[in-house]
Formats: sequence, structure tokens, C-alpha cells
Amino acid sequence: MSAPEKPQSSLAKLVPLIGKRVLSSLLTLFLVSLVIFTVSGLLPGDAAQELLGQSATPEQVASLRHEMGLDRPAHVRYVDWLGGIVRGNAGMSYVANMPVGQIISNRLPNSLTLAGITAVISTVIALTIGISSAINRGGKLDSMLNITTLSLVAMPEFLIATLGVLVFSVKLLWLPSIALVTPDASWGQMLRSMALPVFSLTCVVVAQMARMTRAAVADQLDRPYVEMAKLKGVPFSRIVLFHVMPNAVGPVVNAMALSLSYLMGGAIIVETIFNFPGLASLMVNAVTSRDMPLLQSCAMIFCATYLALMLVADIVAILANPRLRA
Amino acid sequence: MSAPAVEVNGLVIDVTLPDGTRKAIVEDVSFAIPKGEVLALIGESGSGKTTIALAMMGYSRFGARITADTIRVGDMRIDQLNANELPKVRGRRISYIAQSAAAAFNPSRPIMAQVIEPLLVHRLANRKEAEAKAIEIFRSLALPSPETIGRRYPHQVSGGQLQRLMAAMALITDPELVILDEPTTALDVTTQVEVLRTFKAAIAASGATAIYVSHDLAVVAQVADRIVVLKNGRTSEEGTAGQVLEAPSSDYTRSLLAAARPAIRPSADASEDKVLTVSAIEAGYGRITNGKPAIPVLSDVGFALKRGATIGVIGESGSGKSTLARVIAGLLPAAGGEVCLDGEVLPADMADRSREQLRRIQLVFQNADTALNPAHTVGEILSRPLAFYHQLKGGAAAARVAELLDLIRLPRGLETRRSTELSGGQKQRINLARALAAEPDVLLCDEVTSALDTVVGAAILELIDELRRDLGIATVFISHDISTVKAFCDNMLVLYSGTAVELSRQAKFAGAISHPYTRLLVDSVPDMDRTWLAQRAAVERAAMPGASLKNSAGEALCRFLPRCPVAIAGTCDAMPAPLREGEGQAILCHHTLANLSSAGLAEVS
Amino acid sequence: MLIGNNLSRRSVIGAGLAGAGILALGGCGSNEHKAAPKKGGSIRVATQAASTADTLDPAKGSLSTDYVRHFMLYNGLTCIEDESLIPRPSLAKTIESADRITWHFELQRGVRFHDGSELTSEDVVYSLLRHKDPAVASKMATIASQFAEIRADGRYGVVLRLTGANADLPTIMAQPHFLIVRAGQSSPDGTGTGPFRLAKFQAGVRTEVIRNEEYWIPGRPHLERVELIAIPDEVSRVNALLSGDIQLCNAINPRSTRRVEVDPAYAVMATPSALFTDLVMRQDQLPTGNADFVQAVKLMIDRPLIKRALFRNYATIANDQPIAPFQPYFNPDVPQTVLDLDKARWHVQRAGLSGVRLPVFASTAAEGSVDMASILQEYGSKVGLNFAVNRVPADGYWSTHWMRHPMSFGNCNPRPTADLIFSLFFDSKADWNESGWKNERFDRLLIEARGEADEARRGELYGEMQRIVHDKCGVAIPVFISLIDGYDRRLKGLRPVPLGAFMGYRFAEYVWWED
Amino acid sequence: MTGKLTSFLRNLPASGRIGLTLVVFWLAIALAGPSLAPYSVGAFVDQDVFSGASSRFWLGSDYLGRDVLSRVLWGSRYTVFLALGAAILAVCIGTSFALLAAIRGGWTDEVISRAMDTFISIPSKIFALVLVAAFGSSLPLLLLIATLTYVPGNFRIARALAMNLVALDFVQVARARGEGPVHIALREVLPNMIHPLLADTGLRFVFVVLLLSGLSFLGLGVQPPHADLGSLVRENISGITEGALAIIVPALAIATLTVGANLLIDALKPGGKA
Repeated sequence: MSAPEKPQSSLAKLVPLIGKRVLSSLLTLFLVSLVIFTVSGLLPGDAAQELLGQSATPEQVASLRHEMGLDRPAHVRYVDWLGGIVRGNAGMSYVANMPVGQIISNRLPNSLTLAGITAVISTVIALTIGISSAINRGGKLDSMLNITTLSLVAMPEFLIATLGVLVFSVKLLWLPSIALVTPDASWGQMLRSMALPVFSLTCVVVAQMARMTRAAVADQLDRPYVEMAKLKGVPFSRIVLFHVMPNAVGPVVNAMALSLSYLMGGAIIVETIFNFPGLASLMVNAVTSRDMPLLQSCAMIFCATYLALMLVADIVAILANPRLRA
Repeated sequence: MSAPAVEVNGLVIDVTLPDGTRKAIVEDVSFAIPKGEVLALIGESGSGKTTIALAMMGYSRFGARITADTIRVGDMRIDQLNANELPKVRGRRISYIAQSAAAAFNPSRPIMAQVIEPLLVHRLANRKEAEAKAIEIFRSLALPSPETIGRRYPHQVSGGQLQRLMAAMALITDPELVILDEPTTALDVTTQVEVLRTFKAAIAASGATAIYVSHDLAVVAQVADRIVVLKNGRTSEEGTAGQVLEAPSSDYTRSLLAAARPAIRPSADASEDKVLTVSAIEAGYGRITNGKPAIPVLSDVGFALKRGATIGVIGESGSGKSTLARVIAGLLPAAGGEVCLDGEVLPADMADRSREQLRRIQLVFQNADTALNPAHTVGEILSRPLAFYHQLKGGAAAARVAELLDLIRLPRGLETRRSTELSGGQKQRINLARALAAEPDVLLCDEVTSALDTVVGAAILELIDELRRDLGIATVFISHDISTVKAFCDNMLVLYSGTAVELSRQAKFAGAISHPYTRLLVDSVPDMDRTWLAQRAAVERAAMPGASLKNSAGEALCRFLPRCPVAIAGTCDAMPAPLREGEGQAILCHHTLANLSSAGLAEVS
Repeated sequence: MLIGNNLSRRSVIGAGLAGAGILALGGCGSNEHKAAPKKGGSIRVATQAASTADTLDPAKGSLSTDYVRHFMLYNGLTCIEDESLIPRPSLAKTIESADRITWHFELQRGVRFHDGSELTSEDVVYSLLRHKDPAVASKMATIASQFAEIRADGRYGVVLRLTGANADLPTIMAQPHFLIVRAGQSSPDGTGTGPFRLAKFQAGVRTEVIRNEEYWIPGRPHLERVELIAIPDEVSRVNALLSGDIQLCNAINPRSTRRVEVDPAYAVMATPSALFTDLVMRQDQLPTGNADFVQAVKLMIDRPLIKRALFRNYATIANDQPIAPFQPYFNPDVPQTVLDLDKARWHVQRAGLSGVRLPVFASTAAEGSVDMASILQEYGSKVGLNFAVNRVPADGYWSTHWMRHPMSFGNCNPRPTADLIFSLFFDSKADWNESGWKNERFDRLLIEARGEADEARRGELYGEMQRIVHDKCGVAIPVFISLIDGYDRRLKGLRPVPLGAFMGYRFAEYVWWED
Repeated sequence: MTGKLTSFLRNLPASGRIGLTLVVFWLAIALAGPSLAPYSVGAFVDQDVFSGASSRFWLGSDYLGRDVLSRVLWGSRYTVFLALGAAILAVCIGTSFALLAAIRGGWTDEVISRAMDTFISIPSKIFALVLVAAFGSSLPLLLLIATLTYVPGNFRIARALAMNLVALDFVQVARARGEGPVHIALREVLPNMIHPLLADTGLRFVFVVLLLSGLSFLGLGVQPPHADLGSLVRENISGITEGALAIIVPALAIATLTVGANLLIDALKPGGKA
């Protein structure tokens, strides 16, 4: 049998794992960039044409195209862009005449704040619902919560958001109907203008998270160690908190990470309805204006977010499970 | 005489079936235990023994309902306590030691936190006092490094230690009643002895009354004062331990006793040609360098097997028994050495073996629950090898399936059932029949009875013995139970930590000369004799300097050295053990064969 | 209410050119509102589109958001500020031309840019010449190609010589793209002479401007601060208005007007405009090139249904030619095409096209086109034509689908002059000759009308061109779509200018806030 | 067969029966609905718009004066069949890859898993936007988008299931017998995944219904004059304050369809009955 582990050594064991995951993440990122580049290459028209719009003459388009370097072959542009990324330079936006990094740095904090607040709130709600459901398996509370989550699942996102606006903004005048996030807004203003987007996104992700939590906790509740704890006279609340949760945290965090990865790129509908200046609408914008460097960078960010969340979930699972730690 | 410490009258436990009717799983059980005595609940699986034990804590599984005239522990009427009062009793005045400590310990919390939890939740001590008390108990249970073992996680200590740690958890609140639910079943025999001994001592020291749940009569014989024999939820027999074991009154008890003492079978008339020869196997996991894997499991293991003969492979868990079977089957390609079938060297990897070669060696897995695909019917399971190896289809296959069912003594109607609808014994028979369907020359049986009740297991053993006789199949019989091997096998291979320490013919190992490790295995099997545990001297370990298994020249020393009671200082820890060969026997030891006879050893020690 | 102002226009232009060639004095805003405007107030305005392509460069403006922003920050040489659509002097104090080829602009004195520097002829020359530079990617490059020469004439005079006569130059100079920027700014940063100074600009998100205290027209603007955002989703835009988050927005769906009007605090303002969505039938492809087919399609369009169902009557029935009844030079004598399925069927049969299956490309990019296509499909099935509606995304529609299929929908914003709309969309050599038709007489009339000094004669020429387009061109124009703005009733001074939403995008200079 | 069906029904909990009823109802509507529709799907039959229920228009009329009942009957066909098709395709593809990854392991597993990560991390709606912009909207493309979107999710689940099964003894038995990977995948592993996979198909079905409604919000839905249920809600959304049936009915249809499917899935899951 193995010798007792010192706490530091278990952390040290995470390093090669993280290293390995970062390497495979780089592979995934590369694949994503390739897919995005290929698929967006299928799009009709290009940045020059879209920028000049309906009124463009062929000569104008040709000259702008040359200026943007769009007349170079696709693979040259791709390698060029990839080289830039490797050096940490995301390139210039074709359309906005600004470095891509700057455009993104205007929007990224918004998306991160929205995703962050939603993540915190929905995690708390989902855990509450999931755990209450699991410990009342078969009970009235369980079926009630089950029906609630089901109804949430059944509502199209845009309907939830629209109804939210109608009730809280138009009827009650409590909250702004659009997210007016300015960089110099106070925290109070910020929270107020984010309330409805957060509400809508929470409705979207919380149901799935709650159901996964319920499943994971219910699975642990059937384990022999729970029976053992009961036979030791441990109060049920303590069993759930100190015995079940440390073991359920792995699958729960995994499910949460999957749901939360939706909050960045998947928020397009909420961003549209609330006019939220986030990354998803920026990416749609990049598609529309054929702004490839911007499009690529957005895709990279979404992919990296997803991979980072997955990595965090794995690390949490490992830290929570001494067996995996060793 | 004072009132008994525990008294149970008219205990009935029933469950609600899906159709709403109630079915009793325990009916009208009554017993009483005087203070400080140990009552054993004996029975096969499904007899209700664990259910009764748990009822002592007012606890039932699957929503079963407990009713009783009386369940009294000390001054408490358990049957009259409500849901709020029961948790205050559990873990404080009545405590429980589960069968599998590995499952009952929370895998993600340190051991100490779990051991002292009963003290903390019942507010009997603060954390510091509790830890001090735990360390004290660890010490009394002879746990290694009692000061620090609590900081480990459950997976970081051995099974035997974990079982003792659970005892510490149960005893820490000085309970009046301790319930031990098959606490040694999952352990190796050698470990079991030590654990039994500590348990017995600890319970005696605490003065607690105990209920010991077990299916193993020999184990029970060592610890119990009184025995209740259960069958299908009813009391079959009750009495003092001596009375039940020596003069059983019920047929059922007698059949249990019979199954626990397998009769020695005569050797088969084995022909002289060797059907299977295994030589110098090196196997393990990880990258292979110079024919040795990074994580070696087996090193230099070999034996030969004649047609129709049986070899028993025994050893403790982790000794590499199952790995050997996997290597022979080709599931785990050997890093070095050869497996020959009828003189033909088989490729190490099964992927390189021909279908015919694969057919001739069949592996029967230990656990029929997982070895049978739950999605398939018995008919499908049995006809697949027929189609695969013998191209039998349609009517011919169906006829052969029926024959196979006859062969393993199962009714023909079973073809359409799924494995999930079968009992444990039936599953193991199907598992066996599937291997036989290939018509193999060599059958590898990996612990095929360890998951079964004694009586069922004995029947399976008998069946295998008969079949190999009738069909002339050479059998490799892997077991941790030396008495079974003794009874069934012509030859015996003893593995210790991946090396073969002894290879001998039945005639020899039944006799006097054996390796110290083999002797330890034999000595660890409890006798039905109630005084066995008390008489058996604790195996003293040899005090040897350094536990390194390599000498200064880098040669591998005897692996058994750290545990060997008869190690020779200056020899065993300096030179690799030599191979001593005698008539039909080969032993890896510094002692001479003569020395290794029981008499000789007595001299040495 | 706007019909019939072609008279006044004719007289002013005539006076301006035939007389001393000087436009009326006094600058923009001689037509002040009666109520006394209040000073102060801050409003938020939402347009329907924004993107990272949002710009501070007037030459690149392409969306209403850009136009509104640019009119707040810059001024043009002329401006159009009421329903008469008469161009008035703005930064140019006077505009003179004897031959409608060489034009002389005399600038206002003492006009200062936001950075304090004075407006001079150098700035004007620079601003106009930019449009000829391909690197600027001006939206008006085609029109700017008519500029033969631009030069300064002293510190406050500018001479512009055209390649050919164009009587509409004062109107063209009122276009948002020709606003005047500081000389030397290759990418203008918002430093203009306009009524507001730029406070914050984030492309695709928001523009914030504050009152220019030193604005060269005294007493203007009234508002202290304007924040301009875009809310692309119509429902969200209306919700934002009704929940008080914005005070003014454009592009309200006709179906939403009831929602706005039931609340007494809000109102809609409909601006009749010459905006139209048209069905393009390519003349160089079959079967759309068949004259009978074109006739049949024009006859099977249920214009009252489109006006009623699609636009809730916020539209004017059109007659397959681009001049709206309320515009100058409208010819009321062209007979109105009405729904006549029997006649349509007869044309279809004559063309031998019964049962033909034809895809029609529509997109939200062309307002109402998807529903129009559905209606067309429904009536088509009654006359033996099998249309398949192909809704394609707005994204890439103009470059990929518009005019590329036998049948697609186009969309044409109001143009300030009849000449512009005809020469951009109907001249046989025009880039956007949508249907690819060719009519030599039409092309001749177009050139003749452009240089014609006599207004009566000009009206006759444009009248005949309308008849030709109505009869022969492969373009069906069902209705002219009114623009609907929604506003908070506390916002005063708002009135429709048929050039576009938001008082022709110039509301910020005129409106005021009354709490 | 009928015996099995009745016993299946008898064993179904009440919530499962409700779910089954709803699902069967919508399946029937999807199959037979269009032939029951009183009007053609694109006909402008009402002079008024957003009119309430009447004897001529049982569910009122929509924003253009079309019959809501007819449109919902047609719309459910698109939604149900697109969602069902995409869900089944996604599960078939995802599970095939999962089996391949689980049985081959090593590099194959790594490459497939990374490819799945790639697809999962590209926001599906934006991906859809790009594809529709590139190829134009069509039913096959919608099907492809919905399928691609949910393959990775199914792959994750199926791979986890298959990994657990591959480690079991009966797979070792098959390997030791000399069975090829195809037999192991299809005969040994797959049959034991059927139940969770069915549940997953149901779940994907619900997701696709919602994804389609999201896509129609972005204007990427079915071609007019046809519309899936989501598009019906979206195109009539300006009637939301008037409480128009034209928006309530399709919204209810989506809700009952997804809730019904969810209830059925929960009931089918072994031990899933809440």
C-alpha cells in the first residue's frame, strides 16, 4: 500500500496533468481555428465587399481588397494569422480599423461579468434545487422542483427574455429593458442593468445543472458510506454536507462547467434581446462583416473558455478525490 | 443471573412488493445475549442475518418495516424509539462494523475525521480529546504508526488495516453493543487471523456485547459464545457455540458444516504428455525494457500441466494469480517467457493467436455477474462460442446448447432467460458452460467460487471436478483458499508477490515439506476447533535488518523475507534464495528440504 | 400633408439658379418652430442597427446610426430640414452657378471646429476631394466621380466644377456623406463644426455627445446631451421605449404602433417616404425576361393587402415606378396597376409559362420582402405560377442574392432627387440597374432632364420616364413604406422629413426636452 | 408484443404516462396535422390580424391574417420531424464515435475527443449562422446543424458509458474469445447502452426543439410560408402584449412537447422516477 501523501505532493502531481491538458487544448484550439477558417471561407463575399456595401463598384472592392490583403491566397492569410496569434498579436480588424485585441478588450469584460454573475447565481440555485431534490427523492418537494426545472427547460430562451422584459421593465418599470453597460457605471447601475439578462440566462442553464446535481447527489446517497454515517448517528444535514458533497462535487462541477461554457458564446439571443455588448454579438457582427481576424479571435476565446472550464472541473474533481490525487 | 444485555423477541421484518403486498424477509426471530458475550448470526446470503443485525439499531434498508415484541439493548427499547431518538443511540451506544471497510469509509475524507466523528456528533469529546483517544485505540489495535495513520485516506491503507480502523471507529464511543457484519470476509486468510485476534481482544477489553454476522462457521467458531443459524429469515437452530458446531441439531447446520470441510479428491489419471507448459514468465504493466515491465507483477513463473490434470494456483491478493491466468490466455501479453500448448509456443498477445489456439484455452472469470453480458439470453451466450469456434448454427447449435445445459445440470428452459434473472450459482454454471462450449484443452478457473455461498460453491467445485474428469480437460485452478486447492488439485503453485515460492504435487504438499509461506497459508485457515485461534501462536516476524529486497550486488532477495519467521540472518538477507528440488517438488528457500519439514522447522525456530 | 410641395421647390430652385444664383439667406433653421424651446435635457436614442463598422467618417456612413451621429458632429455645405425637401445653405452662405457645371460656394465666417480652429475653404476642398480617393472607400465615390475639379477661392470660397451639368448639386451637398471634416484628417475623429461635441464613441455600442456651447447657429442645440445606441431587435427597441430606457427610436414595426400608442406617454411619428421594397425580374434571364411574365406579376400583386396586412396602412400604394405621390415630379397620369388575376392568368398563358416553378429570393435585408414573397406565392398559385420562396439571411444578401437570380427582392432608400433614383437604379448602364433592362429613350431623357433649366420641361421629362418604367421595366414596386419613429411625448419639436427617420437624421439639432 | 406493451404501460408511473400521451399526441399531429388543416398554410384568409378565436378560425389569425390552427398543424410537423431526425442522427453518430473511441482507445480516442471538443466549443447558433450564410437555409442544412450541435454531447455520455462497459469482464471474455472490435462494439457493448441512449435521444430531442426555436429567433428557421413552432412564436411576437393566440398556441405546443418528452425520459430511466 502506498505511503501517506503529503499535501504539497498532491498539488505537484497536478502540474503534469495541467501541462498535458494545456497541450491537448492547444491542439483543440488549432482545430477550432482551422474549422472556423475553412467554414468562414465558404461564406459569400468578403470584408471589402461587405464594408463597401450595396453601393460598391467592382473597382472599389478590388482596391480595398488589395489594401486589406484579401487578394492573397487563403492559406497564406491563415498562416499569417496563425503566426500573429503565436506571437500574441491577434491582428487588425478588417472593418473597425482597430487592433482586434482592443475591440475584444472592450467587450470581454462585459461578457465575463455577465457570465460570472450568472454562473454564481445559477450555481447556487442549481445546487439548492439539486440537493433538495435528491434528499427528498420521490417526495412532494422533489416532484415540485422537477416540474419547475422541466418547465424552465421547455421555454425557448427568447420567450423567457421577452416575458421578463414585459413584466419587469414595461409593466413594473423596475428594471431597464436593455443592458446599458458603460465602463464608468457604478456597481449598482451595473447590477440593475444586468438583472434581466442574468435572469434569462439563469433560467436557461439552471434547469440542466439542477438535474445533473440531483443525479450526482442521489447516486452518492446510495453508497455504503452514507449508510455507515447514518449508523454512526451523524445528522442528515451533516451527511449531505460533509460526506456526500465532497464525493458528488466532481460530477457536479463537470456538469456545471458544461452548462456554464454556454454562457459566453451561447448568450447570443440574450445579447440580442437586451442589446448587450458582449462577445457573442461581436462574433455575429464579425461574421456579418466578414471580419476574419475578429471572428477567429472570438472563436478562440469561446473555445479557450470551454477548455478552461473543463480543466477547472477536472482539477476540482481531482482535488476533491484523494484517490485521483495520489 | 442478571438480565441479558440484549433481548430480541418476535422480530419480524417485511418489505412492500411492487404489487402492494407485503413479504416477510425475517420472521419471528428471538434471541438473547448475556452481557459481554458474542452472538453469531450464521447463514447464507438471503438468510436475513444482516437485516436482523441492523434492526438492532432500528435501521432497515429499502424501506423495510421492523416490528417486534421486544428489541432491548441495555435499558433501551429500540423498538419504541422514534426517528429523532434513534440517531442519538446509533454510533454511541450501539455501533456497527461493516463487511467492506473499503466501501463504508468515505473515500474523500481522511480516516481520522471519520473515526472521531461519532464522538463529535454525539458531543462526547472535543476534537483534540477525540484524536487522542483514537490514537490510543489505534495503538491497542496494533495498527502501524498509530500517530499518523489517521491522516491517510482510506485508499492509502491496506484492507486489513482499514477493517481495524473501522473497529476503532466503532469502539471509540465505548458502546454497549457492537455489531460486526462479516468483518473479515473480504480479507486474505493470513490477514484474517490477525484481524480476528485483535477484534476478539478489543471487544473483550471493552466489555461490550457483540453480534457477529458471518457465513463462515470456522471463523465463527473462534469468536462466538452463542450461535443463531438462520435460513430464509427464520431461526434454524440456536444454541451455544460448542453445541451448534459439535452437535448440530438441524440438517441445515449439518449441510453447512459439511460444505466447509471439502473432502480430498483422488488425483485424475493424467496422461504423461504435457498439454500446457508455462516457463519463465515475466509480466506486468507499463513500458517493457529488457524483457521486464516497468511495473512488474510476475517474475520467472513457470509450470507444466498434463492433459486432464489440475494445478492450483494460490496466494494472497496481489500475488499475481489472476495476472498469470491473463498471461496464459494472452489478454496480457507476457514481457518474457513462453506459453506452450502441446509443445507449440503460443504468441504472447492473443491478437496474434489463431482462433484454434484461442479455442483451446478458455478462461472462466471470477465474477459471473460481470462476466455474463446482461443484454444477452443464456441461449445467445452459449451459442456464440459454438458459432465462433465450431461454425454451429441453427438447429445444431440449439441442440448443443441443450446438451451443455444438461452437462452443467441446468434445466433446458433456461435458454430464453437473461443472466440478470438467474441466481448466483446458475450464473456461475453458465459462465462455466460458455467456456466448455469451446471444447477447450485447458480451462483457466479464476476464483470461480469466491463470490458464492459455501454450499453453492462446493457444488460448483464438484461439477468442475467431474467435468474435467469426464472431458479430460486440464485445469488451472486459481484460488486464495488453500483448503480448496488441497482438496481438488493434483499440483500446486504457490505465488508470493509475483514469484513462485513452491511448486509441488498433491502428495507432497499434503505432507510435511513446504515453504514457510505455504505453511503460513495453511496455518492461517481456521479450524472448526473453537480453541484454534487461542492455540495458534502469533506468527513472529523475523527481526531482520533492513527490508530491502535486493542485496548489495543488486540481486533480488527472497520476497517473503520481511514476513518469514524462519529467516536465517546473514543468509536470507544477503543472497538470493536457491531453488531446492526434491521429488515432485520445487521450493525457493535457503532452508534445505529436510529443514523445511515440519519437524525440521521446529528445530530451526 | 406633404403632397404638392413640388411647386415651392421648383420656384426656389428656379429662383436660385435663374436669378443671382444665390440660395435663400439665413442658414438652416429659418423655419423655426412656434413654441419656445427649452434648454437642457439629456436623451437616449436608439437606431435599428450598429456594428463594429460604425464610423466617425462621414464618407463611410452606411447606417442610420452613422447618419445621426455625423449630423450631430458635422455640418454640410447645405441642409434639408423640412418636408419641402428644399436644400438650404448651411456652412455655405451662398451657392452660385450660372451653368450648373461650375459652382461657387461662399462659406460662413467665424465657424469653428470643436478643436477651436476656424473653418476655411481648405477644409471643404479636403472633405470633398476625399471621396475621390479609393483608400477612403467613400460610399459616394460614384457621385464624386462627377467632380472634375475642386479648388479654394480665397480663405472662404470654394469652386467646384462638374463633369456635366447637374442642377441637383445643392441637394447632393446636403447628403450626410458630404459633411465637412477638418483638413488633413485621414480618418476623421468627430471633430466637426456640428451642434454637439463627441464625448464617447464605441463602435457598435454607443455614441455620446454633449452640447457644443460655441455652436455657430445661435440658440442651438437645445439638448444638453444625446446618447446614441442601437437596438437591432425591434421588440426590444419598443420595449426599451415603453420602459423609459430610451426616448426616441426609429424603425418601429407597423404592428407595434398600437402598443406604443395605448400608452399616453408615448407616440409614434410616421414619415411618408419614398422607401420601397421591389421585386426584381431580371430581363436578361428567362422566364423573367418575358414581357408577359412581368406584366402578369405586376397584375397579381395585391397592393391593398400588402399595405394593410404587412404595413398596417403605414404605406402608400405604389405604381411600379420609384417616384412617390408626395415627391416632386410625381406623374399622377400614369394609370394605377391593380390586382387582376384573370388578366394575369391570360398573360401567363400567353407566355406559355403555366405551371413553371420559380424560386424567389427574399430576405429580412429587404424590409417586408419575405412576407411579400409569401403573398406573391399565394396569388401565383391562383394564376398557374409556382413560386418557391427562398428566404436567405440578411447577411450577405446584397452581394450574393440581390440581382443574381431571375427573381429577387431589392430595397431602395429614399433619394433626395428624382435624378439620383433614376440614374442609380434605372439607367441602363447603372451598377444597380436591378432588372438589367435597357431603354434607350429612358436613358436619353435622363441626361436631358439632368441639365434642363426649365422646371416645367423637366417635370414633363420625369413624367414620361415614370410612365416608361411603369410599363416596361422588370421591377415591381408594390408600396412606398412609411418610416415610423417612436418617441417619448416630452420630446418636442419632432416633425417628419421625408428623407429618412429622425427628421431626416437631423433631429438632434432641433428637438428639445420638456419635463 | 401487445402483452409487452401493456406491461410497459402498467409499469410506467403517472408522470410517464402523461409524458407518453403528450408525445404520442404531437407525433400524431405531426403525421396527420397537415391533412387536418382547414386552410392552406400560406393563405391570407382573415381581413383582420391577430384576431381571437372564432368559428372560422378556431385559434384566431396571425400577424398577416393567416389561420393559426393551420399554421400550428403544419409547424409541428417541421418541429417534430426535424427534432426527431436530428436527435436520432446525433445519437447514432455520437455513439458510433464513442464506441470507436472506447474500444480502440489511445490515439483514436484522443483525436476523436479533441475533434468533439472543437465542435462543442464553437457556439452552435453562431456556427449555424455561418453555415446558413454560406449555404442558404434548407431543411437538410437545419438537420445538419442540429445534428452537429448535439453529436459531441451524446459522444461524451456514450463514451463514458462505453468506457465503463469495456472494462467489464464480459467484454474481456469476448476479447479472449478472439472477437473483432465490430462484434464487441455492436453485440457486447451497445446492447447495454440502449436504455441510457434512449433517454439521451429524448433529451437531445428537447434540445433540438429549443435550438430550432433559437435559430428561428435569429431568422434561420424553416423557409416561409412554412414555419416551425419556434418561428411561429417568433414571427408573432409583436402580438405578445395583445395576448394573441398566434403566439400562445405555438409556445404552448413547444412547452407541452418538451415537457412531455422529458417526463417520458425520466420515467424510462431505470430508477429515474422521481
